[in-house]
Amino acid sequence: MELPYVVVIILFCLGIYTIIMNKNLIKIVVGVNIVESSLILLLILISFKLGGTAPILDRKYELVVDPIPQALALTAIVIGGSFIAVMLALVIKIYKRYGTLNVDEIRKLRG
Amino acid sequence: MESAVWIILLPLLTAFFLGIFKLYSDKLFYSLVIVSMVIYLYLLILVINDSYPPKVYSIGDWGLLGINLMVDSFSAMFLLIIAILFITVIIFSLNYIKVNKHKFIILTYVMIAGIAGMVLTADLFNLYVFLEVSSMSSYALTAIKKTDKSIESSFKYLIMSTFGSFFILLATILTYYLTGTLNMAEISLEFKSVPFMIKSTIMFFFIFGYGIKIGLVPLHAWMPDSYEASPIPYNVLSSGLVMKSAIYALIRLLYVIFGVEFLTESGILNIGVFWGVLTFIIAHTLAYQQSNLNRLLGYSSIAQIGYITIGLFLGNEKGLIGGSFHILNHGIMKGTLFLVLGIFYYSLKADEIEDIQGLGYKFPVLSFTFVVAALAIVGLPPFNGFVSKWLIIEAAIEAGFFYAAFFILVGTFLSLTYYLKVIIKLYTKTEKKTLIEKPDLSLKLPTFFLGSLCILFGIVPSLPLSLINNIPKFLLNNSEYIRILLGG
Amino acid sequence: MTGGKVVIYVILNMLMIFLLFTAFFAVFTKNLLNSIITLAIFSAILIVIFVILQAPDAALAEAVIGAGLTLAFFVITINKTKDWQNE
Amino acid sequence: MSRVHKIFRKFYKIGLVLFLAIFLLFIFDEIQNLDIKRYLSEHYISEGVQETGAINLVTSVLYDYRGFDTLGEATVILTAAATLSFMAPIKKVKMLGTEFTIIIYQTIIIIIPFLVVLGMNLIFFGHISPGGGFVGGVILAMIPILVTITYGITFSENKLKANHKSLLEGIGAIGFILLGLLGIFAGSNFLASGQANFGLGNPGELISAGLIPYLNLMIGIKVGAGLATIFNSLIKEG
Repeated sequence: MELPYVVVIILFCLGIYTIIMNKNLIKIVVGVNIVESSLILLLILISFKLGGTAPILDRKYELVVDPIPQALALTAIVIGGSFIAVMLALVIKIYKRYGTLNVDEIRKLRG
Repeated sequence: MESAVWIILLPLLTAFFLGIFKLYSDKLFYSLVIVSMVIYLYLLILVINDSYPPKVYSIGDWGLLGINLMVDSFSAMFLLIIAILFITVIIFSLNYIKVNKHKFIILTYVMIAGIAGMVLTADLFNLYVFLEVSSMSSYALTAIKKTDKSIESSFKYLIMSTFGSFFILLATILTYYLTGTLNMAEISLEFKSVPFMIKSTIMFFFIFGYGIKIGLVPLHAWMPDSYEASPIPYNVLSSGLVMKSAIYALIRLLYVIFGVEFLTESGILNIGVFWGVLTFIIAHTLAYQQSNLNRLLGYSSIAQIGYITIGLFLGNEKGLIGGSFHILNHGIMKGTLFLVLGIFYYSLKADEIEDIQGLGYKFPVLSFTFVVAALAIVGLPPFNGFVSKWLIIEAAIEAGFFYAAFFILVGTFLSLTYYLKVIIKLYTKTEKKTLIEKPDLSLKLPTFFLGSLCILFGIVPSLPLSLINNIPKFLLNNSEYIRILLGG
Repeated sequence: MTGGKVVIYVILNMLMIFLLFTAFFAVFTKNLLNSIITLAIFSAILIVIFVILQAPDAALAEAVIGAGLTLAFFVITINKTKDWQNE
Repeated sequence: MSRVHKIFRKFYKIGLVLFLAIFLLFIFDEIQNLDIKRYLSEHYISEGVQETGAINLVTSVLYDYRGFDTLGEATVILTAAATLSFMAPIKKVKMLGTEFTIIIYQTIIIIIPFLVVLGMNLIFFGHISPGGGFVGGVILAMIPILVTITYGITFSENKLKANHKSLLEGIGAIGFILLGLLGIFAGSNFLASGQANFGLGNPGELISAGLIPYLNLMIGIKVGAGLATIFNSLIKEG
């Protein structure tokens, strides 16, 4: 197996690990960002063909990489960006109300 | 089939126009809400009537190169739920919502568009996009009260649901990698040559991802919190449409892409039935301990999802009919309960069990509606919940799952205990309470409408069943669905 | 493979390793600000990888949204929360 | 007791993640050995330029073959902007409270025209070169964002009011759908541009590719206004 796919898997699992293990809200959002990046990287990797050119056909090319995953990757980037914006707004709101970013303390304060 | 695409476009267009009108004129805003609602109802009826045999609408006229929408009986039943719940909720919330009313209505329209998109699309990535549209508006509606609890539960919901989305996206990417296409029919044909192990892995990712959105038991943690914190009209839509659209998408994927033979072979049907039993037993037990009525109804929703899961995972005709009918019925029954609760909250700020003591004498008709819906959800004749539960039990016996049939009866008794607790409290005499605000007709009318549907569908179940009976034709035998989608 | 392609292949793999380092650092460092800055480097490496993998559209989008805006959102959040140390 | 329990839970979660990693490694290894089919993308590559008129195939997939996805993701941005704007408090808050030197204030004014040109270039040449509505829209959104960072939120909101931004956003979104409806009026289906032969022109020229440049413009307006709203709401937060 090639190294890039291994990197994708490690990044995916690292992000998942961060989301379920970390106590800091901002770190959780960082984890979300990393998982998302890994999935986008996976999309770009499956579009790539060795020796292919970018899918901009200003003249005839022999081998062109797959355009569909790249379009899906664009969609995924935009959706991910707006999700992270909403998450961070909620993080700020939670900090203003509870005065902490630690998940355990928030749970404690809530009783 | 031009009207199929309008089912998605009209709410979107309405939401965008409302976003502009809210800046300038209140009068224009509300008239647009009403007008578009009426047109939407007409469109939905048009499409539902025309749903058999299934129709395909190709966006951009690209055929198999682009995105296709498909209306079959399963999606038509969902459109029926949208028609019933959406109208009642919009009328109800015009008077009920006090804070951020404009935003509430706009986001509700966006959410309906997302759900309609999920229901109609026959493209894997398009399904993911519309799933995110409906989820994003769900998070917003959960946080709309801006209290501590609602912000926190919205964050919890957002994180858990995004976690699920990752697995759905991963499975979608892997599917594209294996098959080179995103059209469900073509995927299904290509999947025949994919090895068993890889197919079951992709299926596991789909089930895990959608399981979080549905709220099956170990993955349900976000749900009661979000019910407690969000406005009640949203709870109606959440229990009736948001959760259900996730289970719709899962069932559509499993039966169409993987096919029922693979499901039997891989044993996922047994796991699904077992998971459903586990879900409703635990959820009923947890519901009994709640003192907040919203949380109680939330756990009850999870339990009902358990029944639906059993019905849909039995893999026979009767199970699919019963499960689908229960989706419709649960939307109506839970809607009634939440709307009555909403009126109590509106007039007395009552949302704990203690608070509603003696209200049975103050609001006799409303309380009667509550009792009807509660008995229906427990599953007593002659209400609609009984019919669908009975169908599920029959199907379970037919498929040889005797333990599931037995535990459904046990679950009925468990749910009877806590609903009786609430009903008894409702009719216990207490000293007079002062009303904060008198509920007017626009709040009561939708409630009575939903309550009467509970009785109507219980006495004349053939009315919706004539639509639902066609569902198994295209799910159990996916070749028919594939043939139509491929344009044969 | 010709000589140029081998060089690009080696560079790609090196960048992948760097990507892993930055991701691990962003997750395990105690200081939130460091974590966010590392995330920016992470995105930058990702952009170069996208360009090498012949995806200019995705690289542009990642540059403006992933590295640009998301980073700005993170910085605002840190500025608003002031809880820099991760206890 | 509780401490043992805690450690157990921690290792249980780590074990779960490790299991997932090994499982994924195994599956990816299996998948690599299969032969893969790509007839859909091969069709796009061989026929896409003639069918849609855009030489950037990513744009042609994004705005023509799968234009419905783009409508969905634009809706996601709109929803996010609406969410953040209702969550932000009404009162004005200073962000960093820092003062910059005169050089920065002056440089921003010089940069703005360049940003306009760059953004417009990315939007209008989206079907010829990399870029497109999303990227161009973000570049346009950078203008109000930079103004907000340097001159403060009050000044920025005075120059471009929040209402105007949401008006622009609505116009972009409605414009996208109306352009899509043109396909229905032309006797084809929703969002048809290549299939309805809307002046596909010579691939590679600026005015070609049917509806794609106009769809790009609408998405650009909408994304720009939406992201500026999101940024300002985040600044006002708290």
